[in-house]
Order: sequence, then C-alpha cells, then structure tokens
Amino acid sequence: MDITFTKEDLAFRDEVRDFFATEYDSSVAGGLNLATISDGISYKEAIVTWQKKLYAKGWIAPSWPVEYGGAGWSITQKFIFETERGAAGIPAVIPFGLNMVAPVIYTFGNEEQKKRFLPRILSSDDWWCQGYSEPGAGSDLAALSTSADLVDGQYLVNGHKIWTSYAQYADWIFCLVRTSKETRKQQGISFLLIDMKTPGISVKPIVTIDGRHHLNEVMFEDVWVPLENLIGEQDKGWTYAKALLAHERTGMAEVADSKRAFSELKERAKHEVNGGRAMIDDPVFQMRMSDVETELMALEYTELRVLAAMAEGGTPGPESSLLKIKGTEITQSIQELQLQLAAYYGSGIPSDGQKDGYGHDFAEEARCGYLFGRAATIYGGSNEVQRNVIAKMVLGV
Amino acid sequence: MDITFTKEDLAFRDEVRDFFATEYDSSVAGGLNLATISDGISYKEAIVTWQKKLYAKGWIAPSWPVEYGGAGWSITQKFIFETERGAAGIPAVIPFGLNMVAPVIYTFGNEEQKKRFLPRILSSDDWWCQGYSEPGAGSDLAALSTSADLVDGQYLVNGHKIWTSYAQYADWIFCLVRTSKETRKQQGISFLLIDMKTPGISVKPIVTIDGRHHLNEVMFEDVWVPLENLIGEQDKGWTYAKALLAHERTGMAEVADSKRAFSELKERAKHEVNGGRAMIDDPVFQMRMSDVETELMALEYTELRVLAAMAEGGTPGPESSLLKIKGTEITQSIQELQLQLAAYYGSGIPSDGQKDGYGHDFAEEARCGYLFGRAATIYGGSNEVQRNVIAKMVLGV
Amino acid sequence: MNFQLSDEQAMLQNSVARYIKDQYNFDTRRKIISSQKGMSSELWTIFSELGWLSIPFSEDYGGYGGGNEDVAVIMEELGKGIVVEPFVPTVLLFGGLLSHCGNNIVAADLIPKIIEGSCQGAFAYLERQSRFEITDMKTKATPLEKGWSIDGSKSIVLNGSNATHIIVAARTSGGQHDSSGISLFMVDADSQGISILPYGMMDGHKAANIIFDGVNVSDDAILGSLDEGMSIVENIMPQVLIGLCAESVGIMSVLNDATIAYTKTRQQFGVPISSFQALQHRMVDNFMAAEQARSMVYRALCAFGDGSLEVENERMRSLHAMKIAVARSSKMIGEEAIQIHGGMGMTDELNIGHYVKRLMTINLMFGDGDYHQRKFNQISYCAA
Amino acid sequence: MNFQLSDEQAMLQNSVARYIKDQYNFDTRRKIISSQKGMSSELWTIFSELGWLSIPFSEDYGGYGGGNEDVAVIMEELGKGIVVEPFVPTVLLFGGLLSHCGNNIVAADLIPKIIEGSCQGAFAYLERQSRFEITDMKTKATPLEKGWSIDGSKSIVLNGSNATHIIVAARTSGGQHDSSGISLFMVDADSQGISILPYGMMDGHKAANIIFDGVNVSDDAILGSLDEGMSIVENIMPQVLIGLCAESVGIMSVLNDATIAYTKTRQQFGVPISSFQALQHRMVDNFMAAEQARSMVYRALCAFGDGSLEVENERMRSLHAMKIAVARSSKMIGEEAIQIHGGMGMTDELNIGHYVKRLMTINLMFGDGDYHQRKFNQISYCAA
Repeated sequence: MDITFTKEDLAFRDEVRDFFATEYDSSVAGGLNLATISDGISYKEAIVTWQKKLYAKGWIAPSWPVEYGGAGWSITQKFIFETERGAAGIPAVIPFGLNMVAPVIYTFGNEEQKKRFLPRILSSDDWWCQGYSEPGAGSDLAALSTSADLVDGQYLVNGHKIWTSYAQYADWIFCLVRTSKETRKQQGISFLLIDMKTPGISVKPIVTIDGRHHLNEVMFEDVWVPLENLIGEQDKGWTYAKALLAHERTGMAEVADSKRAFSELKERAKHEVNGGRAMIDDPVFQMRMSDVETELMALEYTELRVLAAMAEGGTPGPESSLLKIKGTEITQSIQELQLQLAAYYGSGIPSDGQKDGYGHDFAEEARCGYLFGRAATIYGGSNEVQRNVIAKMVLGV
Repeated sequence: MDITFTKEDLAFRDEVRDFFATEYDSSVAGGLNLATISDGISYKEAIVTWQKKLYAKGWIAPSWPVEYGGAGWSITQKFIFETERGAAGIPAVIPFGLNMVAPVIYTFGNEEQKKRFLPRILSSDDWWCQGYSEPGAGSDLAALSTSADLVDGQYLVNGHKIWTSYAQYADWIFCLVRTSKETRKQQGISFLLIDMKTPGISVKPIVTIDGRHHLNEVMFEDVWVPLENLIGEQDKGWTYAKALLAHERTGMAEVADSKRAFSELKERAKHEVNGGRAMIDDPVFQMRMSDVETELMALEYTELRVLAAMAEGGTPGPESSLLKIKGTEITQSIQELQLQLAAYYGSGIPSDGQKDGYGHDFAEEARCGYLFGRAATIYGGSNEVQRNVIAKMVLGV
Repeated sequence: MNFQLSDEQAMLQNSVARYIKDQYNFDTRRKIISSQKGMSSELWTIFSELGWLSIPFSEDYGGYGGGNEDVAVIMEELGKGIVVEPFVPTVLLFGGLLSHCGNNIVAADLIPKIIEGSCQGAFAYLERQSRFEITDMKTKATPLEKGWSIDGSKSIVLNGSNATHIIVAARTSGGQHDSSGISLFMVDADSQGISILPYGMMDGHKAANIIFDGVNVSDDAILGSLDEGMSIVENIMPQVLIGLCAESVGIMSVLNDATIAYTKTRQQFGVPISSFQALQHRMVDNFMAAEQARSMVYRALCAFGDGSLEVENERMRSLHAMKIAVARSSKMIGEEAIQIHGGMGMTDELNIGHYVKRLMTINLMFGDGDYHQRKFNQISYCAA
Repeated sequence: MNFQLSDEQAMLQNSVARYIKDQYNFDTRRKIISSQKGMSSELWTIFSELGWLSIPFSEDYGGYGGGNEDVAVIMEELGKGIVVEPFVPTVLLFGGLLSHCGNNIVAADLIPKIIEGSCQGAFAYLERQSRFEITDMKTKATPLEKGWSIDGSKSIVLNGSNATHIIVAARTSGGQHDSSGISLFMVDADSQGISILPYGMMDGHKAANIIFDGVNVSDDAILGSLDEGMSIVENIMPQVLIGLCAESVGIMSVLNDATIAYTKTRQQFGVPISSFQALQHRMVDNFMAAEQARSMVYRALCAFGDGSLEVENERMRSLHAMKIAVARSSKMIGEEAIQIHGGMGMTDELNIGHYVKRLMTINLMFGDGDYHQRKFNQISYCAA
C-alpha cells in the first residue's frame, strides 16, 4: 500500500501548479463561471481558449493512448493533475469529444476516421455533443427509436434526441441510431457521427429550472449521413457505446471539483453570520459540513482504489457505478449547504448592479448550482439505474 | 377543527390520573420492567395483577363494544387515557387476548364462543398468544402451511408456528391454519382457537439478541381440536384475520409510550456528562433529540386525525400502515438515542451488584431496548410490507 | 375532537379551489410572472370581490373576521395554484401588522383599502447581515425636531416594487444586535429619499431591495410603541407561519400527486416506472412526509386555537416544530419530485420545478429548518 | 500508487483467514464465550505459535516488527471470525503502551512474555463520569515516602479479569478535568488493594470494573514521565483505532455477504426476496457504505504511513474521519442486516446479531461517531 510521492512526482506537481497559475488567467476564468455568464458565446470561447492552452502543453487528453496524443502519465500523475486542477478552481474539459467519442473512435474507428476526427478533437477545433437519449429512451437507452436507413449507400436519419448538452455550440454529434428494426433493443443499434451542419438537423433549446440554457432537443428530419461516418460494424453500436460507459462513470466522481467546492463553502461559512456568529463556528452547521466532507474524503480513496486497480491492467468494472452515485450525491450535498448558507438571499434573482451589499453576492451561484445540480443524479444513467447495475453485476441479486 | 377539552374531559383526566397514581404501585411497576426482571413468572404475575385492577375499574378494554365490556369512551377520552398511561410509565395491556383475538370473537364468533372466551379475556384469567407466522410464512402470511384436517368431527392439527410472543405463559393460542389444500394462499385458511394444554403441543423458546426470552416456536403434532373452536366458517379465516389487521396497526403508533420514553431520555441527558457538560446542553445531541421529538409531535396529530376519522364512522384504512411505520421508526430512534447516551457503558452486561457507580445504571435498559426494539420494524407485518400496502392501496401504484 | 372544516371553511376552500382551477392555470401564471409588475391587478381585484382579501381582518374594519384556520384554508389552496399575487406581504404581513399595532386610526384608514384591493403593502425588515436574526439591524431612525429621519438598506422586501405603503423596521435605540429598541414606521412608497430596486424571486414572486436615505416621517408614522416594534412582529408570526406552512402543505400534495401520476404513464424497460418497488417505497415515504407536515399545521392551529390548554412554551414549540417539519418534508418531497420526473423534472417548461422553488423559498422565509430547530432546542432542552 | 498487500501481508492474511475458517467456527466461539474465562487459553497459545501476538512489536523484543498495515490485515480477519480473544487489550493497548512508554526495562521484561502468550494485559483508564473525555479522571496516585498509593474506580477494563498485569491511569497532579497531570502505572493484577468485578460485554468479550483501594506501587511502576501519561496514550491511538476500524471493515463484509446470500434463499410471495428492488437498492447502499469505510481505513493507513506528506492536522483529520465513517457505515449495515434477515436476524442462535453487537461495541470504544465528528470539526472549521 503506497501513495507516497517521489521526487519526480513533486516536480511534476510544481510544474502543473505553475502552469495553472500562469495560464488560467482571469479572462478565461471569468468566462467559465456558469452562474455569472449571460452570453453563451463567451462561455464557448473561454472553454476553447483554455482547452487550446492545455492542447499546446500536451495535457488536453492525458488518458488517451500515447500514440494518439495521450500523456502517458502514471495514476499518481493523473491524481496530481486532477487535484491541482480542482484546487485551482479550473473546470474539467468538456467531455463529449475528448472523453466520450474519442475513445470510441480510437478503439473501434478505422484509420481514416482516426486521422479525420482525433486531431480536431485534441485541438478543440470541433465541438462535439452526444445524441443518446430520446424522449422515450432515457435511462432505458436501448429503447431508442431514431432510425438510420441505408438508402443508396447513405444513411437516412430520422428521429428526435433530447437532453443534449451544449448542442447549440456543437459542430458534430455522435449518435446511437437504430439500423435494424427486425431485432429488439440492444441489437440493431449503430454508432454514427453526424455533422451538425447537415440539412434537416434542427436544435431546440431546453431551459432548465435554473433559468439557463444548457440542454437541447436535436431533431433529425431526412438527414443524409455518409456511410464513412459509421463507426465499426452496422448494428454493433451498442457494444461500442457500452464499452465506454464504465469509463464515463469513473469520471463522474468529480472528487477534485467537490474538494474545491467544499473549500469555497468553508470560506463562505466564515463570512456568513447569524446573530453575530460566523456560520463556520455554529456546531450544527459544522456537523452538516463534516457529514459531507468525510464522505468526500472516503470517496477520494475509493476512486484511488479503482484507479490503482485499473493501472494494474483491470478495466473499470461495475464498481465504477459507486463512483457515479456517491460522487453526484456528494456534489449535491455541497450544493445544498451552499444554498443553506445563502439563506433567504438565495431566493432573489437581482440583476448584477443590485447584488452587492444585499446578500445576493454569492447567492446566485449557490441557487443555480443547486437547481441545475439536481440533474447530476438523473443524467449519465440515473442513480437508480446505477443501483440496478451494482445490484445485478456486483451483488448478483 | 377542535381538540379542546370540556370540563367533563378534564374531570375524566383527573380521575384517570388519580387511578394510575394510586393503583399502579411499585410492586407492579417493578415486575413490569422488562430490562430488570430475571424471572418470567414474576413478569406474568405483575401483568395479570395490573390488568385485573384495570378490569375491576372497567377500563381493561375501553375500545370494545359496550355490550361486551367496552367503556364507550369518546376519542378524546381514549386520547386522555392513553396520554396519562404513557405519562405514568405504565405499559399497554398485553394485546393478544384483548385487542387481537377478542375483536375476532365478538365480531365473527358465535354466541357460545363469546360467552366462553370474552369474560376470561376481560378478567385476564386466560393468557392468549398468536399463532400466525410460520418459518416459511412471515410477512407473506398467506403462505402458511400448518394443516387442520377434519377427521371424525374434529380438527387434526399439524404444523409449526414461530415468533410467538409469550407462548410460555399462554393458556390459549389463536391460529390461522390451512383447512383446504385444493386452493392456494388466502383461500382455504381457517381461524382456530386452541387450548395450549392439548396433547401434542410443544413450546420451544427463542432467545433473542438482547439475551432474553420473549419469543417461541410452537409445534403441533397430531393435535386434536374440537369443531366448536372454529371461528365463523371454515376456509374463511383469512377474511376475519385481515379485518383486524388495520385495527392492530393503528395501535402500533405507540405515541404515548414514545412520549414517555422521550421524557426519560431528556431526564437522562441532564445527568450524563461529557467533558463536564451535560449531554442535554450539547447542541449536536439537541438536534438529534429534536429530530425525533418533532416527528413524534407530528405523529401524535396524525394518529389523532386517524382516530377522529374513525370516530366519524370510518374504519381505519391502509393509512393506518403509516402509523405502524412511523411509530416503530420513532420508537427505534428514541432507543438509538438512549443507547448513544449510555455510550460505552451500554456494552457491558454486569450483574446487579456491579451496576451502580460504573455507568451501567441505565445502560442495560438502553441496550436491551435497542436490541429487542429492532423487532418492531419486522413484526406485525414488516415495514417493507406496510410500504407495499400503502403503495398499492393509497397511492394506487 | 375533530379536524373537519366548518361549513363556512369548506365553502371558502371550495371557492378558492374552483377559481384557481378554472382561472389560474400554469400558462396564466407564466404570463403574469413575465409581466413588468409580476402580478395581475385584474386578478387582485377579483380576489377582493371574492372576499379573499378580507379573511383575517376584524369585522370592525369590514373584514371577514377569520382566524388562523381560515387563513390556513385559503393558503393551502393558493399553494396548489402557486399563486404569485402578494397575499402574504399585503394581507398577512402588512395587514397583520396593522391589525396588531394598536393604532386604530391607521388601521381604520388602510385595512378597508387592503380589503377593497386598492392598497398594496410591504414590510421592510431584512438586512444584508441579519440572515435569520432579524433584530440584527443597522437601519436607524433619528429623531428630528418634528418626526424622524430613516436611513438604511433593506433586502428582499416582498412586494416592495408594487407596494403603495411600506412598514419599515428601524432602530430607535440600542445597538445593532439588541432585540429591543426597534420601531415600526409607516411610510408612503413614493416618499422622498426612497430608492426601490425591484427584481424577481426564484418562486416568481416580486421583491425589492430598498434604500432609505434621510426619509422623513412624522411621529404619527410609528406603529405601536416606540422601541417595541418587535413585539408586534412576534404577534403576527403565528398566523404568518401557519399560512406559509399551509401553502407548503398544498404544494406538497400537488407534487406527490403529480409524481405518482407521472410514474404511471412513464415507461421504462417496457413497464410503467410505477411498478418499480424502489420508487414505490420512496413515494410512500413522500406520502408519509406530507401527512406528517399536515399534522404539524393542525397541531399549531390547535395550539393557537381559542380553547387551547397549551401553555406559552408549548405553543411556541408547536410553531417551531411546524416550520421544522415542513422544511424537512418539503426538501425531501421537492427533491424527489424532480428526481422521479427525471429529465422532465429539470425543465422550466414543466410546472414541477416551479412548485419546488416555491417550497424552497417558503422554507427560507423567517428562518430555515435549522434555525427553528435551534430555537426549539433552546426552549425544550436544558440541564437546569 | 497501489493498495495491494505485500507478499508477506498476503501470507499473513491468508494464514489468519484459513485458521479462523477451519478452527474458529461459530459453535467454538459460543463455547468460549460461555466459559468462565471467556477466552480460550489453548487458542491463545496457538495464536502465539502462529506469530500473531508478535506482529506490532519491535524486533528488539523478539517481535515481527510490523506496522499499522500489518495490524489492519490481522484485525480485519479477526473481525470476520468475531474472535473474542483479547488481542486488542493485550497486544494493541497494553503492548502498545509498553512499546511507546520509553521504559526499556519494563518493555524488555513484558513484551517477550506477551509474544509467547504468558502475559495478559489490561489498560484501566475509563471512569464512570468520563464518558468519552478520558482525561476527566478522579483516580488519584498519592506520593508516599517511597512509591505511590493509588485510589479510585475504573469502569469497563477490557480483559480486566484475565490480565496478569494492569496499566492504570491515575491523576498525579491537576484537577479532575485537566488534560495533563495523568500518569500511567504498571501494577500486578494480584496486588493488595485491587478488587476486580468481572462481567461479559454484549460482544462476548470479557471486561471488569476495578477498584483500587490504597494500592502501593514503587516509583519504577511509572511508565514514561510523571504527569505525561496521556501523551503515550495519544501515541498508540492511531494503531488502536486503525486496528479496531479494520476489524469493523471485516465484520461489515461478512454481514453484507450474509445478507445478500440470505435474500437469495429466502422466499416470500413465491420468489426470493433478493428480487425485490427496494431491498436491492438498500443492499447497494450497504455495499457502498462498506467500501467507503474501507477506503477510510486505507486513507488513515496512508496518512500515518512512513512516506506520508500529510501534516499533523491532516493525519488527525484522517483518523477522526475514519472513526466517523466506520461508525456511520456500521450502524447502517448492522441495522439493515438484522432488518433484512427479519425474524431470523433477531435470534441469538444466528450469528448475525453477534456480528452486529461487536460492530456496536467498537463504535463506542474511544469515542462514538459524534464524539469524533466534534473533534474533527474543531480542527477543521474555524472562522479565524
């Protein structure tokens, strides 16, 4: 059992820390604050600007195989990078291209697809979104019905995807589509890459309960997609998507981000006062804080255990569902405490000029974080479905 | 909306209070303290002694129809009686005869059965126990397999009942038995009264995790039971038993007893000290106490709402499952806090002479209460089954 | 003993329920919220005509003479429609303070106007630093040769942008944290020196931050006794809290019903999700939580009822316990309603989130669950 | 980075696990518990022969020279068998104090005897009023012309009735609540003036209340420095707590496995109850709780590991957090194991309740979850 850091590890940590301190400047940071932006484009620009800096440094996709642009880091280095990223308050990269479609492309795609798509994903020149869920196929993803019929050597796609994050910015969408209606469910599904500029695609915003526009519906009406955009074999798409799901879930623990959020919570609890006493000195609020912090401290090591096992050659198993469940529950608990700190002030939605001095200073971030944060236990396979997965695959019941 | 007390109500309260203060003397009270008794007989004697006093006063079965010995009280009077009983620390009457078999007898029994059994139940001359559960039929009661075959005008009973409280004291047992094997489940079950002295009956103690003997197995090996001991019609027993189940559950809220237990908890929290501070002054322990007390305060009114609706002519519906679930959960929460107060001292099981001065003073009651108390959410239809009942009957899902 | 509504109360309930069902659907509400005023003056007039605005006021002022129970009845139904019109700030808060201030001249002037719908009121008490200890107050009223000058900044004044009259709490003696020394002043909303910064709340209601910069008022503007303003506020709190909690109870019943209904129609893995036992048991817990919260409102109603035998301590315990129980139940029910509705529950388009946000806001008004639990503990548990 | 056992640790784990599986079944344990001594001297000798009793001791004294990880390995396996022999009181507590007291003469005398199984030790520290603040101490050692006289009463001295030697904590200066001024004395169990009142614990272990009535000891009996006894106790706490929590982790894994297995065989309504989704989800929560507790033990092991970069504050935070997490997880897992086993879980005959009672007892040793959470809060959160 060993999580000590070598001299090389410590040097790496300093390098990461320096890089973040130098490159993550306030222009980028301001644009990335979801709670305060009012203009979607500046958010996208900030993301791309930041991701291009990581790309230039060679750190944009550390987990990829080295041959495609990965960093070849040890588990310890990945842990250090994530820890420093969280501590610096830097958001994770947008996952749809880098962590979701890219592994499918480099694992199951052909050489031409790799050459065509991977470089532009690395450089953040293409923004990807995910076309999995449908109105009738949420946690029961295999019930999807968007069809792709092979007509004259091309796919004719018709259907309706939903809950698509940031489709409004996207250049490409990766979709699960039904290519065979003979068989049911998992069989007959294919994995298709679709250019968002193709005629017949329309994007309709979904405003969420935080009052913002993160999500979309994407409609396909007689959309022609070239055969070369099919990943692997037709009707085998479910296998490709599924291979990556456990991978996706391990990323959902979001320990580094929760640690950051928690330290912000502590800072705020020093300044919020009730009856003359800082909330951080309130024994009851302290218990609420340590209820969450101790769960987070445990999850940090649970994640390390999974990562260490993966480094020994294992692939993440259904245990990764634990990381998703606990990670999202902890994220939500921290958001709940942020909102509790904001108190009644958190209910008001003043415009910018009205915030200072009236208690709305941090309340909007707390409110929006809490409200949009409710989605964390719903998306990516709801926590109910994750519990089903563990019950079946781990407990064997 | 009205829960005010009339002058008559207040006079009744004083009468009840006086009666309890006078009649529930220390000899009875000592014998009824389950945690401190070492001799089963003295427990039974204490119970019977106390119940005979209630009988003499006419208060042993207030909820029975007046014609059979009930008190004809209003809901308010019942509430007052229960509240005062709890406040005085007096346990409820043993329910098997008075609250469980008696309503079946006076509702579905014939005149001869009423005359034979009801008076001796009222006077506590007969001690009854309940033969429902079997090793393969717990919460799924209808799966029971104890058989009663009609042979020469008598029933020949063979089978195995389990979890039978206080069978070691019992004169009679009321049983659900299978009289027809043709049909499945609920059909073919009959309701039979069996004299515990009948040859072929054996009782085997079950020691529970508190180290005590409350429960038993009751084995029937070729036990002959006269036809006259059958309640109502053969094969209709399930209907009779079920009619009383909701009735039984409403009694499981145990609000008055939980209020008493809570006030004892508060008393103890004044005297248990950590680092020089009484636990009752500890802000965190205060929160744990009020988490429970506020649930209890709500349940008191939930029960009143159910009782008031019953008084308006309704029968207790599946909502009574709520009283059982919440009531037992609250009871357990109070027991958990008692044990938390007892701290490490609660782990020791010293003999009587060793208790004083070493912290074991109240710990044994706390430990035994907690451990045997785990059964509350299992028996009487487990809380899981109660949730199924509400889901189906109230929510309609 | 009974918990039934009287015939009059049942009629009131019926009338409010029917009107809201017919005339206040979710689209109507959405349009009202997005309007400049954030409320409908037409509907307010109708509320007046239907007699709703007169409920808690004394017959001496032309009111219905209703009590806490009547307020609970109407508030539960307003909750079911998540009505955003300013019943709480104008009728319960502003009107309540008028009814309890002992100043018959002001009350006789303004209460009839509230009842007829021509007076909108607001109560400005909260400040940036006060959080839930509202006596933590910096706003000062300084005596002039004649009258007073008020200076300070107030946060989240409900109905602050639509109010014609504002009752403002200001310190007339003592230090920032003293519980006494606070007085209530009646000011016209268009008085010189008042700046009003309006905004919406997450529950769709309208509020404002208000700056008082040398606002001059006469001695008559003081409601009740000098320095004793907080005792008037304490007197109206039972009715205000009961009303808000009854509103929450109405909302919880809507959310639970909607969630159950949704699970019966939503298909997953080829069956309605209502058939999943894990969801069933959670919905049972939500059902029980709603019933427990309702029982607490009944308990508080009984504690503050006319014939109540409860001593003062038990009354306050019931009041705090109600707010605690409602906070606990509505957090669970709100979060579960969204979770079980899945993606749909996250959308602004569906009404679920709007009900939840009203529940959340009510929980934060006049102290959250933890705040009331601390107060409850203070009066319930001590070693002495 | 890795969390794998070394080859030696894997061998140790294997050896303990195999021995307990083969030789320490539930019936054997039941017989041991009901015996007068409440432990098996024969097995203790075998534990010695197998080298288990030497694990944490320095090679200078003939020990194995193991660290916290080795202790965790053996304790997890002892937990799986709910072994009642006094490994904690004799090896970890008594032996740990000897190892850390700095008195080489006493250590060199007694540690080899512990390792060979001929010395049973106990640590008498708890008193009636101390609860979890063990420095709340009335027992006094009064200086004599030569040596000391000890007077006082100690509660729940683990292994107190079988111990040949007892380390007793007594106040040599300061007042009842002072954290300094406590010294540790080594006394023979058969010294004049000692009365031992033995009894069983709910977890089957043996303990005693011990009265010290003018017990005379020499100056040599003091372990470490006068008045500085608590610093020795603090030094052994990490290993003691890690060991106890590892034992709980072992128990939780047994309970979860047993519960899952039971649900697969138990039929209700014609199907195994493992098919009920509500139970499935709860068993998943139990699985997660056990994993989280295990992770906390690993975290504490890393924090107190040789190459740890953690500052003192982070070490103590990890230690408290481990005890908090184990308390939280084991309360849930224990209660759920009984509940899901239904009536069977309530019986003394089944092993489930016995595992649960050991979990409960461990949670109460050296501070319950709330106690450690307060300590965690003190060093984690403050406005300054």
